[in-house]
This record gives sequence, structure tokens and C-alpha cells, in this order.
Amino acid sequence: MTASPGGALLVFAVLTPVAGILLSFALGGRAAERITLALAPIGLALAGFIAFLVARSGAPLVYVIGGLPPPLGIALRADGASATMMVAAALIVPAAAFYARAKFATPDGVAESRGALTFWIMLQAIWAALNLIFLGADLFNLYVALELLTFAAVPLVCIDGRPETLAAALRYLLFALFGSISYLLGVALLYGGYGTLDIVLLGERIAATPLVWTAAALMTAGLLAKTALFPLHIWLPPAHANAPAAASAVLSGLVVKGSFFLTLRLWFYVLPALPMAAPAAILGTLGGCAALFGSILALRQPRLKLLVAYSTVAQIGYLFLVFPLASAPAGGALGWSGGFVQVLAHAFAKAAMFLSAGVLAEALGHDRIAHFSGAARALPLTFLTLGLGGLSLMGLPPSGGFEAKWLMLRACAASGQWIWAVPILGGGLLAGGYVYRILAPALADGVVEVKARPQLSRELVALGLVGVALALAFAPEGFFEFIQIGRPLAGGGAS
Amino acid sequence: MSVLPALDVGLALLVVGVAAWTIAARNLFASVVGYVAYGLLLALVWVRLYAPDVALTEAAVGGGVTGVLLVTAGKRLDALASAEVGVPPGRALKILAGALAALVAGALAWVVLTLPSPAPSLAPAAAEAAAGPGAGLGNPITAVLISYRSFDTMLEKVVLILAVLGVWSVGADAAWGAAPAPLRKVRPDGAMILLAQFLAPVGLLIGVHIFWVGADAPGGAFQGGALLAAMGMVAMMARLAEPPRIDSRKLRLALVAGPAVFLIVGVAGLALADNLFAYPQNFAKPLILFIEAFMVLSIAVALPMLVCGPPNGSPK
Amino acid sequence: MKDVLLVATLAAPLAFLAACFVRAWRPRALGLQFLAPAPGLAAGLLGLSGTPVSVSGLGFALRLDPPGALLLSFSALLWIVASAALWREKAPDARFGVCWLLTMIGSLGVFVAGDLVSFYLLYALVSLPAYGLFAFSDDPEKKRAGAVYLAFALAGEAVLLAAFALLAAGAPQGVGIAEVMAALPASPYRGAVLVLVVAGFGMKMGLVPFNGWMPLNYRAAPIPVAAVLSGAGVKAGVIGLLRFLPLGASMAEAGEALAILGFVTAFYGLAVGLTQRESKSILAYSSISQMGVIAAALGLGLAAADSGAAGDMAFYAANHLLVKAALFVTIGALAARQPLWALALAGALALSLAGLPLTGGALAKLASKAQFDAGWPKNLATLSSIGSAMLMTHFFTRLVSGDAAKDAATETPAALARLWPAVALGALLLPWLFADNPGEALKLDALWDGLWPVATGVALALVWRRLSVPQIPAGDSIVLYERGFARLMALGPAFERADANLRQWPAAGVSLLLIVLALLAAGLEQAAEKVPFR
Amino acid sequence: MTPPILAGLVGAALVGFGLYGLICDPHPLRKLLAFNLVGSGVFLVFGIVARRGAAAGFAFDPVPQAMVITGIVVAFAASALAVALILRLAAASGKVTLDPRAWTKRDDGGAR
Amino acid sequence: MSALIDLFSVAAIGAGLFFFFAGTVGLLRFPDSLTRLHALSKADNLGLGLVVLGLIPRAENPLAALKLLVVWALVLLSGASTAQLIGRALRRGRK
Repeated sequence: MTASPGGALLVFAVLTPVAGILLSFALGGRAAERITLALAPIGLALAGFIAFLVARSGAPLVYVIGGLPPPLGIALRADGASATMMVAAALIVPAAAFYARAKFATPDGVAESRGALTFWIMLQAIWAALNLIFLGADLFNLYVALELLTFAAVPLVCIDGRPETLAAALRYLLFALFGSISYLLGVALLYGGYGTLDIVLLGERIAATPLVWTAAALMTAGLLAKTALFPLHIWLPPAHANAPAAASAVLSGLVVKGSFFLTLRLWFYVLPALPMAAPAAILGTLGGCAALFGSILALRQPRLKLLVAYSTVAQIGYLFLVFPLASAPAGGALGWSGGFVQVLAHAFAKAAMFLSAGVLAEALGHDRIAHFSGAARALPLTFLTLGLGGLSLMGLPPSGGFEAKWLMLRACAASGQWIWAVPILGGGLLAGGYVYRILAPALADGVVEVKARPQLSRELVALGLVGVALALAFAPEGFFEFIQIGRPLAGGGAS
Repeated sequence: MSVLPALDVGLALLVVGVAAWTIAARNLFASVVGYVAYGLLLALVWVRLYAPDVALTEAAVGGGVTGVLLVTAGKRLDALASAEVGVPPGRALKILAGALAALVAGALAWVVLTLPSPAPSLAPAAAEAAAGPGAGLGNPITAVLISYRSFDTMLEKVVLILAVLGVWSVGADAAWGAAPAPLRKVRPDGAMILLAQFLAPVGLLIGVHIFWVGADAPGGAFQGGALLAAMGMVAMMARLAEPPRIDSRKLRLALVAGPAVFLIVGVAGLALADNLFAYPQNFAKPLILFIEAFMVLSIAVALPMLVCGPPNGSPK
Repeated sequence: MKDVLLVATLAAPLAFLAACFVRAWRPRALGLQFLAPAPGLAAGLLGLSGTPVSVSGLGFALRLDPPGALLLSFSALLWIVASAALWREKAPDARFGVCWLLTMIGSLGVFVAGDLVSFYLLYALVSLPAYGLFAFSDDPEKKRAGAVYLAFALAGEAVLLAAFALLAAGAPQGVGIAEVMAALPASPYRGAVLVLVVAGFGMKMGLVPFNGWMPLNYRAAPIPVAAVLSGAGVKAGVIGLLRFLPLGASMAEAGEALAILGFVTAFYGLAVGLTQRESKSILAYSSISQMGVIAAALGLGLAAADSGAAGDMAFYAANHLLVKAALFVTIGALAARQPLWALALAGALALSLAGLPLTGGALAKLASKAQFDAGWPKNLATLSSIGSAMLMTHFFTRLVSGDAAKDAATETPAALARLWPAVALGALLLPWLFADNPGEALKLDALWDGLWPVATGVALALVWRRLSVPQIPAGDSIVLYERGFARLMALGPAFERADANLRQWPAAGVSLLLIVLALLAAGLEQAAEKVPFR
Repeated sequence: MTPPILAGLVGAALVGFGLYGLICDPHPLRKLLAFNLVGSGVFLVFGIVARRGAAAGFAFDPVPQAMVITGIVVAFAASALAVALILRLAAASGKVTLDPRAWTKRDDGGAR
Repeated sequence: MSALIDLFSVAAIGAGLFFFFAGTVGLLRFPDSLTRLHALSKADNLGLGLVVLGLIPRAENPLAALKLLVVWALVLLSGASTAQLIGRALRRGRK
């Protein structure tokens, strides 16, 4: 394995936010906010340039840290999938940061405040961790990245210090630890079996032995716990519904995608030699149940943020349909593309919806859906965003959600796996139900009392994010070729 | 020497027994004490596995610092006598959980016992690299930590900083900037003070020693730092030292010093050795010691701050 | 020229929509909306003859062929009239205006969509935003109608998405409608596609058992909205069937099944319609019945491998489009004043649906002759004509008796009421301009064929008036569905309890271990299966 | 029985006990203890792998041992964060239960 | 000479082990915490001292011998202090 030209950029994509964390922590106070905002263009430029390099060479971009190649050293590797995710993170994190400026400004008269310092540093940490997760090519390095992500996400959940949020954060932390230790155990076994943790080397060496199956089962289950796939969604609804809006947007839009991304890496890159039909069926079943169950519960939530959080539970379910679909011999490429478009569409749409929910809660002083009558006339932009986000969740055109469903259904058809069409279509119908629950009263003739006029800039940030989710519907053919760069051929074939 | 296997079996039984006690004990405090004992016993297991570095770390962190953390937490929880705990699961669920845990443990045992032979190992690669990138380091573990897998180590220090900030962030808004609560409420008496006065300087010396020899012998930044941290905590328990204010610039600098220096040297590697996180051949050892010195500082400060908890009291 | 107009068909209303988002332009954009469908009208008129035109770009493809062009021109005309009348006096309401434009884009667009994705998008546009034309309200009746409408629309979307995925899977070379339809006869998924297509578009057309939303919808909708939805909106379902039934391929059983479904719908609509008192409901059931006739004809065309059925049924649907829209306007126009000439005109209009000679309906009936040529279909078709005449007479008598629709007058814009004579005449006469051979309809036997069922129907209707038949609640089967739905909703708390239990820590922990063991077992089982072969 | 095998059995037992405690014990602090037990069991597996990898003049493979050291630090940091949360939760509410039902009784739709 | 040293070592370590044993018996058999503490700390300090004494002649170099002594001293210090602390805690508890 040798480094590609421009590969050092990969390390800088991780190091830049890390340096931001260290500087912010040392300087404290208002510096943290300024540093985070200053990082935004740098991070976006790095992600964009990396994507450009990957697209230009048509092959993964690799960097060997310290010049010592794996197995002894650590490498970073950017393929089409990771570059896409990095760009998504580089758009959503700055959007959340920009949105959060008003709420997490250090108050006048103090040098530093608890909420502000925590928020800004943890936001950078999430960014650093995500970039590392997308780029990492060493399973232990990825473990450190996962922990970095958890440690950054947990304090964001309880940043306002109410007991409910503390309980939610504690539950999140403990369950995430449960998941990471399970993952780590699998890593230990794989090292014991193959003497390396480099993804590429493992992918070449691994054969279907009991050791590998055990490791795969443990690592997968651990990652599922961190992704909150049904029935492991124990922590997600209270955590995502109680965090401040900007944090929820990042948690729901990006953080759960981090561990999902690793699950994909695990099965499609580390374990391509394993016959995947049975485990893929298990993952697909859990995903399908999640899509239906989460949507049904979203239908019953009295509060907008809880509804949106349960919708995340459902949408995570869709992601896992990528396992049976992309590993099938026929239509695998369609399934893979569909899965990725779903990841992106949900990331942008959900981030936008959480930001809008935040705007709404501040403007109305509550987020009880039963009291929304007429709210759309008071907050037209916010409800436009919620509606368009809902469009994507329902999978109606023109939206990324539709594109994802369309690709996934075609993959179902191509591979003859009809059963997965049930959650895809049924979940869409149920999503229609919960989006209707938000929009129908809001568009009715009632009158709501607006306590504080929302800032236009914050509403526009959310609208911009949802715009990206819609724009995915118009993704050119080249985009799908791009996310296939560096994807190993479907799992299960080799053995 | 047929005693050794018998001793090994005894040690194993003891470790498992104490672990079971930790889970089964009725009383929270008893289970915490069980865990501290368990940590110390585990250090012995590590010695038997030819892992003196891990044994040092486990003794210092698993037994020592974690012990203080948990005992303090147990005491503070007891002080809040009314803390309501959830109900334990029913018998059926317990049996199910037990059976599943046993199955997973059984599968694990089976896999561990049937690990492939000959075992794959990076030891030869590490030996070979010791002449190159790991130049001048006699302790291969230090070489792995600071050179081959430097990226892990640096990020792990960032994790530590995030944990410190996370711990601070659960404090009250009004207390931000103040110092954490002292480790002991009451003024300690003579014995504790005496212990701290004697032990801390000696421990300090040993900690620095462990760090210094770490390049070639068992020891290194983390082990040394952990020992220093433990000494700092002994001093705090004796109220010879108080936790610093969390907005103190010195404290912040000490915390970020390790990863920051690591990062700077790592980036400088691009200019000096053509690779990020590479060290120029001739300066490898001094550079590594330089980085480690700051890491010791950061660790020695971070661990006690993690134990001390969030800021408490008034900021002014 | 044609291709520019084709693009403009969608681009013009889109431009108006965009203008609505600029606050300063909004009033004018809404006021001039009647211009938006003009390019569509032009494109439709030009596209009536000659070879189909295609345009593609941005991942979308547009295609116009003569059947689509006919429906496009009539729809565009309807939208122009409705918009012009509506926005003359209606206070600009952004919610309503945006939904109006979106529905318009979809309604015009489905006739020109050239590939699956475009069709799906435009079909969704003609279905979903229409919710906003009548249901943005706290009025429980309207909310109910809206919810039912949306449920059927979404279910239709889901079914169609599945159908389209199958179509695309059968045609690897592309997702153009022409390509997938060419590949369909050889596709292994033929049967499934057919069922899904009929079910999906059937929901839009109100085929039994998906008919219940229509009466609720039209009752809740103001007159102009009901006019465009019943006229243009429902035709999205018709064009769907026209496009996605493999009419050239012989599929006898499937075709006959569809024909039977169509006739069942036709008579079911007539029967329930006759029990209705409210004029809007009667018109809704008449629509259901007419859509049944179209489905039956298409089914017979499918069975006979008659690809000409598409053109014939497009004409039949186009006639229905104009007449039904005009009938809704009639309700509003005659609510206040009923001069004799107006009653005569209204009567002719109503009976046009039954195929009264000299009206457009007679031409439509003639167009369906090829399908209903002999045997049981012919008899059933005649029977349905008699039934239609009965139903429309019933409608007419309810209308004349005056208590038909209480708020019909207030919800009809004055301009539309003034325009009504022209609208009605247009609906009666315009089809003559577009028919292939209007002379046929003027022959004596054709006149007789048209006249006697109508006369019989009128006579029967007068007898029917004497009977007192209990009223079936509008929406008939909906009541059952709602009951079932309520029962489903009652499961909600059970799901909540299940969720609360699953989110208990021990349950989640056990689940985690179960997942580990399940994955392990799955893997080991596969490994065990492989061993003998190695 | 050589130490690696013995340690393997111990590691598996620790993981088993820890998992049981993690699932069944309602007190979060004791869950944390259980987590640490599982953690040390996992580290022992690394230790066995390291010991079995003795080669080229080393009594152990240094890479897994280095990972254990990193892992111990991370586990400690996690424990500290969890303890801080538990203490704060107990102080703020008088409850340390993780039962979701204990926290959802009150309908709060207030602004965040 | 070496035999003599061996003998010395065995004797010292054996004596040390005896004190450990006695201390442990005390820990298990004595009635209350204070007496148990008494048995444990005295026996362990003396026992460990004897073991260290027995090991010193076997040390490879003087530095190692010094280390052994330091170990003993540290255990003495911590043992004594903790015994004190526990004792005081017990007394406070009784009040």
C-alpha cells in the first residue's frame, strides 16, 4: 500500500478540527465559537478537494501515517463513499454551527460559559471523529474514532442540565459503552486470527471461520447499539428529542450515520469473503421492523421533536436494507447507491427538520403538535422546510428520499427480494401519516401566538439543508459512479 | 517448578471469584471495594501474561485511580441517601440474561481457545521497524504507542480532554470557572497527611523514573503519568493540595500540552521526515522523549481532574 | 416549435409558482394564473396530429402523442377557464394559490411525461397538493375528506412506485415509458405490474373498492375546485391506464378481469348515486360510474389486443372532462336563478353523459363502440347508458328542486356563474371539433341508438322519484374503512407499551445479546452448510 | 494449562459476568462496574493474543499490548464521565434510575 | 557460603510466611474490626519485612536490594497509615 498524491489532506481533514479542539480548550471563552466558525470553510474546502481528487483519479486516495505501512502502521483511505460522507458532514456541521450562534454565544460579562464552551468544542470533536470514521482504514483506529464520537455526543445531549436530559445522556453513554466494548472484543479476535487490523489487508486474508463469524457478530451488534437500530433504540428518542436543536440536528443527521458507516465498512470491505445472505437477512429484518415500528410510534408522539426523533428510528431502519440489497448478486450497485442516497437524504432532511423544530419551539414557546393550528401562516418558512423535509422522508419526488426508494425498489426487483419492498413502501405511507399530523393542523385556519419572531437567517439555514436533500433527486449519473469508487464487489461471492 | 501452574489456577479462580462477588454483592459499596481488589489482582494476571507495561497501567488506573473514582462516587451517592434506583428485572428475565451471557461467554471461550496456530504476530515486523521508524527504542510498546500507532495515541489523549470537558459540563452554570469540590469533605487527620507527605515525593520520583526508562524498559508516558496522577490525588485527599480552578490557564495548557505537542511534532514530520507523524531518523529518540514528557504532564493532570468531578461552588 | 411548447407546458406554471415566492409579485402572479396553462393548450392542439414529440434533459423526459394531446388541450382549457374565473375576485391566499399551481403543473404534466420518474413526480403533484385546495380547515367534515383523500393518494403513490420499480426492472435499457412498455410483454413481472397499475390508477379513478374518497372530496371542495378535480384531476388516472396497460399485447384473462371490474364499478356508482340527495355527491358517483366504463373499455381493448382503444378512450375521457366540470359549474350557476333556457341547457348537459344524441356524449359513446361491439359487453354498455340517464335525471331533479347545495351559490365565483352558458355550450359542442368522424353520429341508426336508452333512463328516473329509497351515506365503503382504521389506531397504545418495554434497559441488553447470537448462529449455519463441498 | 489458555477462560468468564451485571443490575454505578469487568475481559483477550504472538525475540506481540493501554485509558475516561453524570443526576433529581418511564410522566413541550 | 545464604533466605522467608499466615488467621477469626486490623497490620508488616530480608542476599545488584527495601518501607508506610485511618473511621462510626 502506498500513499497517493494529496493523501496528506486526509490526515489534515482529521487534524484540523482536532487542532481546533485543543486551541479552543486552551484559549477558552469566545475563542471556541470563533475557531469553530473559522474551521467551517477550511473543512469544507478540504472535503471538497478530497472528493475532487478521488473523482479525478477514479480510485481511493490513501495515506500511510508516519510512512510505516500497515500492518504495523496505520493508513487512512478515502473512497467515493467516504468522500461523499465527508462533504455531507462539512455542510451539516457548519450549518448547525451557524444556526447555534445565537443560542450558544458566550453571554456578555463573563469570560466563558459552560454551555457555550461545551457546545463549540464538542461540535468540532464530532466533526473530527466523523472524518476519522469516514477515512479510517484500521479497525482499532476506528474504535478510537467511535469513542471520540460518543464522548463528544453525550455532553451535547445533556447540555441544558435538566434531569431528563441527564438521564437520557447517561443511558446513551452506558449503552454506547456496551456497544463499543462489544466492537472492541471483535477487534481483538480479528487481530488474534489475522495479525492485522488494516481493512484492506483483512479483506484479502479473511475466510469464513468460526472466529471471523464471532468477531463479525460482536462488532456488528456493537455498532448496531451505537446506531440505535430497532430494538436497540433504547437511548435515541429521549436523547435526540431533548438535546438543543442544533445538537439534535448533528446527532440525528450525522452521528448515528457514523456507526452505520462502520457497519457498512465491516461487511462490505473487511468481510467480503463471508457468505452474506443470512446475516444480511437478519440486518434487513431488523431494519424493516425499525422502519415500520419507528414510523408507527412517530405517529403517536405528542411533541414535534419526539416525533422527529422516532422518525429517525424509522429512517435508520431503511439504511439497513442496504445489506440484503447491495450484497445480492443482481442489482447490488443499485442497492448500494440507494443506501447512500438514503443516508444523505436523511442526513440533510433530518438536520433541517430538527433545526426547524428548534425555530418553532422558540417561536411558539412549545412544540406540542396539538396546538399547531394555523402555525404555518405565522412561520411559513419553517413549515415549508418541515414540509419539504417530510416530502423526503415520505419518499415522494422530487427528493433524495424518493431517489433512494426508487433505487432500492429497483434493487429489490432486480434481485427478486420482494419482501424488502414492504417496509420501503409501508414506511413511506406511515411517514405520510406523521408528516400529515404536523402539516395539516399547521395549515388550518387557527391562530397561534408567536412569542418571538424567528431569525430569518436560522430559518434559511434549515431551508438550505432541506434544499440539498431535494437536490439529490437531480443527482447526475456521475454521482452514482462516484459513490461506487473503491467499493469491493458484493459480499458473499468469494467463498 | 510445578508450583507456578497451580498458582496460576489459584490466581485465575481468585480473579473470577472476586469478579463474581463484584456483580453479586448486595451492597453498592461492597461491590465497589470488590472491584478495587479485582483491579489489583488483574495486574498480577498481566504480569503472568508477560505484559509488565499493561500490569503497571492496570494497577495504577484499574486499581488505583478508578478505585478512588468509584469509592468517591459511592460515598457521594450514599450522602444523597434518597437516591431512588430502578427496579431490578424479574426472575425470568434474569435467567434469560444469564443464559445469553453464558452463551456469549462460552462462544468467546471456544474461539479464544481455538485461535489459529501458529499465531499471527506483528512482533517480527516491530523488531524490524525498531531499527527504522522506531529508532533507538528498546521498549517495543513505547515504539508502537508513539511511533507506529501514534495517531491512535494522540487521539486517545484528545478523548481524555473531551472526557474532562464532559465531566465539567455536567456542573451547574453558576459554578463554571470554579474549582471542583475537594476529594474529602472533612479535614483529614495526621495519618493521612503523614502518608501523603511521605508517599507523594517518593511516588513523584518513581513516576518520573517510570516515564524516563519507558523508552527502553517497561514503563512510559502513560504509566508514569498515571502514577503521578495517583500521587496528586493522594495529596488532594490529604488536603495538602486542592483541585485547581477549571478556568485556570495553566491547567488548560497542561491538559492540552501532550496532544498539542504531539500534533505539532507530527505535522512537522511532513517537513522533517517527508511524512506526517514520522520522525527524522537521527532525532527519533529525543523527539519521542520530548513528546512523552508533555504527555506525562497532560495525563498526570487529566486523571485527577476526571476524578474530582465538575466545578463546584462560586466562580469568584 | 412543438418541443418548445412542450417544455413551456411545465415551465410556464413553474414560473408562476416561483413568482409566488416573491412577496411583491405574488398578487399579480396569482391574478394572471390563467395564462399559465396557455402553452399547454397550444402544445396540445399542435400535438393532436402528427408523430409524437419528445424532449429530455435534467433527467426528465417529456413526450406528447395524440391521445395525450387531446386530454392536455381539454385540461388546459379547463384550467384556463377555472383560473380566470376564480382569481378575478378571490382574495390572494398564498396557501391556496401555491396548491392550485402545483396541482395545475401535475395535471398538465401527466399527459406529457415521457419517463417513469417524470410521470411519477407529476402524478404525485396532481394528487397531493390538491389536498390544500379543499382541506386546509378546522371544519371536521373537510378535515375528514382531506384525510381520506390523502390516504388514498398516498396509498396510490406507494402502489405505483412498486409498479414502476417492476417496470424498470423488466427493462434494463432505460426508464422511458415507451421503452418499459415495449419490454413489458416479455417481462416476467407482467402480471404483477398489471395488478399494481390497475390498483394504483384505480385509486385515482375511484374504481371499486377505492371509490369512497370521491364523494367526500367533491362535497368538501368549493365548486371551482370540484370542477378541476373531477374534470382534469381524475384524468391523471385515465392517462395512467392508457400509458401503462400493454394494450397492444393480447392478455385475454387480465383484460376481461379489468372489464368486469370496470362494469362493476360502473353499476355500483350508478346504484349508490341514485340514493344520494346532494348534487355534488350524485356527480361524484356519476364520475365513478363513468370511470368504470372507461376501465371496462380498456379491459376489453386489452383482451382484444386493440391498441386503438387508447385513442378512443382518450376521447371518451376528454368528453367527460368537459362535461363533468361544466356540470359542477351548473350547480353553482343554477343555485340562484333558474330560467327555462338554462334548465334546458343543463338538462342537455346532464344527459350528454348518457350519450344524448347531438351532444358530445353521443360522440364519446360512438368512440367506445369499437370496444363494446357485441355480446355481453354491448348489453352491459347499453344498460349503463340507461343507468347514466337515470342518474343524471336524478341529478337534474335534485338541482331543480333547489335544496341541492346550500352554499353552492356562495362558493361559485360570480364570473364563473356568468360564464356558465358558454361553458355549458362549449362542453356540449367542443368535442365535435375533435372527433374523428362526427358524421357517424348524425346517422339515423346512431341517433336512435343514442336516444332510446336515454329516454328509457329518464322514464325510469321519474318512476324512481316516487320510491323512497334510504340514503347510503356519501362515501359508502369509506365508513367501513374508517371503522377498520379506527380499530388499527386502537392498536397504537399497544405499540407504545411495546416500545416502553423494549426501551427498558434489560430488554435492550437482552436484545443486543440475542442479535450477537443470531448473527453468530446464522454464520455458523452457513459455514456448516459449506463444509461438505470443500 | 498454560497462562494464555487460562487467561482466555478467565477473560470469557469476566465477559460473561460483566454482561449479566450490565443487563440485570438496575443501579447505573454498578452497571459501570460491570462494564469495566467486560472491558477487562476484553483486554485479557488482547493480552492472550499478544502473548501467543511471541516471536522474534519478544515474549509478546507489542501491538495488542499497546492497544490495551490505549483501551484502559479510554475505559477510565468513560467511567469518569459516567460517574459525573450519575452524581449530577442523583443530585438534581434524587433518582438514578435508567427506566425511561420514570422520566416521561410529565408532559413537557417547553421551548428548548 | 551460598548454602548458608540459602539457609538464611529459607529461614527468613519461612518466618515471614508464618507471620502472614498468623495475620490471616487473625483476620478471619478475631471478633471485631479493630482486633482484625491489629492482627493484619502487625503480621503483614513483620511478615513482609522478613520476606524482604530473606530476598536481599539473592538480589542481583545493590540497586535491586535497595528497591526491595523501598518496597518494604512503602508498604509499612501505607499499611500503617491506612490502619490508622480505618481505626479512626471505626471509632467515629461507634460514636
